[in-house]
Amino acid sequence: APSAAAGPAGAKALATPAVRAMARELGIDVNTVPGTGPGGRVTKDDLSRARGKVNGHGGETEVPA
Amino acid sequence: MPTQTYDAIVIGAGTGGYPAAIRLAQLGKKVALIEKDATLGGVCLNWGCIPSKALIAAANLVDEMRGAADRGIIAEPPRVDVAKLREFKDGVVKKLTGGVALLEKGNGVEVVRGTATVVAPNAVEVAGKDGQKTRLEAGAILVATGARPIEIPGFAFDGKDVWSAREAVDLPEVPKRLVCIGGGIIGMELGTVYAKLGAQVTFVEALPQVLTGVDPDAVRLVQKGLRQRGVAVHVNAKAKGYERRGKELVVKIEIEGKEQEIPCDKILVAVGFKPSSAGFGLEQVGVKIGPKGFIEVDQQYRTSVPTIFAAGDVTGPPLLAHKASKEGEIAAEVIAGHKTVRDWVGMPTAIFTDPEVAAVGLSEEEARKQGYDPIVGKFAFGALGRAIAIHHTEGFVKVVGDRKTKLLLGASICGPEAGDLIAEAALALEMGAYLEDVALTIHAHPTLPEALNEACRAALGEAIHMLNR
Amino acid sequence: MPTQTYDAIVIGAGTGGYPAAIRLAQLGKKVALIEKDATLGGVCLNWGCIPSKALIAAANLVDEMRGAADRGIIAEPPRVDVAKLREFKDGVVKKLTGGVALLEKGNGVEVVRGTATVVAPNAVEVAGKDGQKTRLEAGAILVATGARPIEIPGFAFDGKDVWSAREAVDLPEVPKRLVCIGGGIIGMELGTVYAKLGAQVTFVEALPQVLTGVDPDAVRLVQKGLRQRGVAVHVNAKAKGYERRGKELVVKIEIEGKEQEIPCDKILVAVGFKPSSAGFGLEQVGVKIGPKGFIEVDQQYRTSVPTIFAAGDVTGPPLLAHKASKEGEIAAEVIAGHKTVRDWVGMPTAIFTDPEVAAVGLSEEEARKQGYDPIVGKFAFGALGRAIAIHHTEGFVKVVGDRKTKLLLGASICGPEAGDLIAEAALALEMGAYLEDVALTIHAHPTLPEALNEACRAALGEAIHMLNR
Ligand SMILES: Cc1cc2nc3c(=O)[nH]c(=O)nc-3n(C[C@H](O)[C@H](O)[C@H](O)COP(=O)(O)OP(=O)(O)OC[C@H]3O[C@@H](n4cnc5c(N)ncnc54)[C@H](O)[C@@H]3O)c2cc1C
Ligand SMILES: Cc1cc2nc3c(=O)[nH]c(=O)nc-3n(C[C@H](O)[C@H](O)[C@H](O)COP(=O)(O)OP(=O)(O)OC[C@H]3O[C@@H](n4cnc5c(N)ncnc54)[C@H](O)[C@@H]3O)c2cc1C
Repeated sequence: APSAAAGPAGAKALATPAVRAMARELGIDVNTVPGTGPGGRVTKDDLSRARGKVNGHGGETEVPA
Repeated sequence: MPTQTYDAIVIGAGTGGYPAAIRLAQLGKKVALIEKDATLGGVCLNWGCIPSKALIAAANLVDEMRGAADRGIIAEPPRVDVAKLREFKDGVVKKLTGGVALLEKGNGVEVVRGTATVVAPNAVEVAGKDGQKTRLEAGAILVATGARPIEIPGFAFDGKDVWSAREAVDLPEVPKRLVCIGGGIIGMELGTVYAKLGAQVTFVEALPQVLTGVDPDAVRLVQKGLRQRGVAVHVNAKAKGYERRGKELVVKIEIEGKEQEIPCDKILVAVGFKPSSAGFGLEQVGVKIGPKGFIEVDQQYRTSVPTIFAAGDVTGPPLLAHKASKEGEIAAEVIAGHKTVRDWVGMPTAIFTDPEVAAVGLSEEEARKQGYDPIVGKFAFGALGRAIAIHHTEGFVKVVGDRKTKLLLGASICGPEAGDLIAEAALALEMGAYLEDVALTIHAHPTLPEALNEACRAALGEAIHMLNR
Repeated sequence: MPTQTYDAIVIGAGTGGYPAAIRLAQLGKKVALIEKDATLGGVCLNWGCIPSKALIAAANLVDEMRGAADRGIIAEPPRVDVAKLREFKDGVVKKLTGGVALLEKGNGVEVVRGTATVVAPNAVEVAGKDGQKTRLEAGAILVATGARPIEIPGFAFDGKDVWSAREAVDLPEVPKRLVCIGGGIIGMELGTVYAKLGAQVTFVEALPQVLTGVDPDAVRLVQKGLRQRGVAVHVNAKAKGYERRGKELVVKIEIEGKEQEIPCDKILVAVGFKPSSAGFGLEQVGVKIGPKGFIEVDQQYRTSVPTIFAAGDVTGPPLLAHKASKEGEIAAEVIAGHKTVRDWVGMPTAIFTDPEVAAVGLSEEEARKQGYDPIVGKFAFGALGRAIAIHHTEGFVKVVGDRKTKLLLGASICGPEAGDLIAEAALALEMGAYLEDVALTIHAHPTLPEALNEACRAALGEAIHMLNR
């Protein structure tokens, strides 16, 4: 995982419940997304960018509700 | 047999089932919620969390009144009108179980009264009180049938001499002497209530300590609180049986091979709960059930039969209402086609003993086992302005962090309002907070959560209201 | 004159100064902390936050005891031994102010007793009780001299008939009838204490409502609580003066041009605080002071004189202890060479009325003013299991979010333990939480913070225990 916060027990990204939920609905593994928040925290914007890459678009910043 | 068709069927209207039914309806599903008891809400609302806490709060007030003279508040020792207190408790239960019925109706959930049997992966038969049977069919079935008190040899529940938690919560009377077999959370909470209401309480616990699994520093304070209230605690003690001798009951226990007798007036057996997973068709349709009787589920609460889900006490420990409701809601969302999974970081526990005890996330030991190098910060309520002002200085907040990253890993709180205070720590864990995040957040003064802030500072070597070593 | 040299000098050992001195010492600085009063801790510890909350907690217990029969707890109405309660309160103060002295010592802070005058950008003169003067020099000076009660014409504080908050908190007696001029936070808190302890209390407030700036729904509930306890509230009322008539005092007020007289036994004037920024050299060394007397500071708490910093009540509203300590700590870190700045998202407020009121972040109106399209979620404690069980169902949790991004913007809580519950919302704001983050975090059942979780769900249209419209 890219996050400095990954614990020794497993490579888990730092992401809040809302971001984790959004990643799942987008079908993205949050642990593979480079986080730009404090300490490598994955943000909703990071997910939008990751989805853009998957779909071949540029980084969208619009966040689905 | 009349047949009805739904999108989803929920069996059991406890904390596992009733919110799940609401959530399913919110997500546009046609839902049937089947319940065999007369009122909705399951154990938690009828004779668990809620009524026990109503009694605990009242008993705490009695206890506070006894100590009020410390602060110049002079009154006769209070007398407890047991019938009146029971009536209050019944009113609380009625309000909440009635509320659940209204919520189900308001959300368009159809409540079906009767005992459910799963007859196929997509079908349930309900036997009503009148013997009438109905067949319900649906794309998905959520089993939330809960658990019920375990009986032990020699102490058959008779609702008269030998109580389960159910009778104890009902508060038929305050016996002069109560023997409480089992020093787990429920036993400890109820034993404390009866002690505060005037009973002479004796605990009999088979394990080497009460409240196994709970922070040992907290357990020490709970035991001190019990001792101060004249409660006796026997550990490593096996309850062998009891007999009636004239007007009293005599409980026989064995400690390190030696028998003892404890005379008493009532016996409360609170040694655990067993899942309600047998006898209503699950095995027949192929639902896999584990060795202890708990239904096996995946991260989305699906059983080995893809159309059947399970949530709550019936899926295994911890047997907690908020675990049940979370699981039910996850299952509901999955059934409705969402990609929800079990992914919580912290499952808080709140124990309403005196002092209260609550925890979330990893203990120091668990953190070490998971490979972290833990740092611990501890702050005593005895050094906190708010705790001193409200005259409740017993206890502490302890936080565990990762020395390398300074991430918060867990918190354990013993003291005033611990059950409420753990919420901030639970949120911090879910948010992936660093110790500094909590340390830098402004906490209103004078309030109890300042102790969490100070504990995080202490872990960083920067506490203000204690000396850092 | 003897001269001593330090890295930093802190003037005033209140909540603005004393933690700052500790923090400076923690960061390796040689610090002098100057205090003119006999004990450390300033207003907050000696006659503010802490002792007022000790009285409030005791008065709440008296109030609970009066209503205990609801739950079958039968006792004579309690009698308050005022001397004993005062003694308890004094003990609380002594413990905390003594604690601060030990903390300063333990951290290596030198406490200097006497009145400070700033004589140069790097020098302070201290006049001790004995008239002896000492000169202290340092690279930086932190001014944390606080504020003191405002007097109004016609009501000179005499400590006998006319009390300031200081005398009211000291609890010299419980007068039969108390007129409280000023319905702000401090007046409301203390007026409620005296009402609960048996005084007949009348509020006189110049503005159209009490608790200006506080959530109007909360104010309504506080006023209802006062009414139920027989407290009268006059708004739009100007206090003109008072006179003694025989054994009683008569307060003259004017409402919409009409004069009224209110007979009483004591008068409490609680109309606000003015900064202690004059008369000890600040003007002479060039420190810029604003029109209302508050010292002007930048985001790092530096005044217009680069070596002089200021923190706490003396820098302006809100006049809150946790604001003071946060400011002092920021200044301390800046003085020690760190890049700390004022950057908090939320400054919580906690008001210990009955019910309690607390808030953090933006109200709906403020959010709209800042250009957000706010969504509001509200959950009533009357629908919360825990609140019903503890018999405190008054109040609500209200959250404000941004409709577009679903970010949490603010929360306001009125009800049981509101002051404690606001901490979770404050952390959520600092962490940049979405409404969903709080909604998805598991909250222990049955606890009060579940109401925050439900309010966030309500904002998202997904509450479980209320109907979403
Ligand atoms: C005294 C006591 C205090 C407690 N305090 C707390 C606390 O403070 N905090 C906490 O988190 N937890 C507490 N608990 C535990 C909590 O009550 C349980 O975790 C919770 O009730 C589990 O919910 P559930 O829905 O899984 O099961 P249950 O509440 O057991 O509900 C199952 C429901 O299914 C129904 N049912 C079963 N089989 C059928 C069938 N075949 N057909 C139709 N209906 C059926 C039952 O009648 C029941 O209503 C306490 C428990 C007790 C006993
Ligand atoms: C009744 C009451 C209740 C309150 N309740 C709350 C509450 O619940 N929560 C909350 O957040 N706030 C509360 N407050 C406000 C809180 O007390 C203040 O915000 C806080 O004390 C401010 O701290 P400070 O250090 O800025 O000032 P102060 O506490 O006023 O401290 C200033 C110190 O400087 C000393 N000093 C002044 N000039 C000199 C000098 N020239 N030389 C040497 N020493 C000097 C003073 O003696 C004093 O000790 C309450 C206030 C009152 C009156």
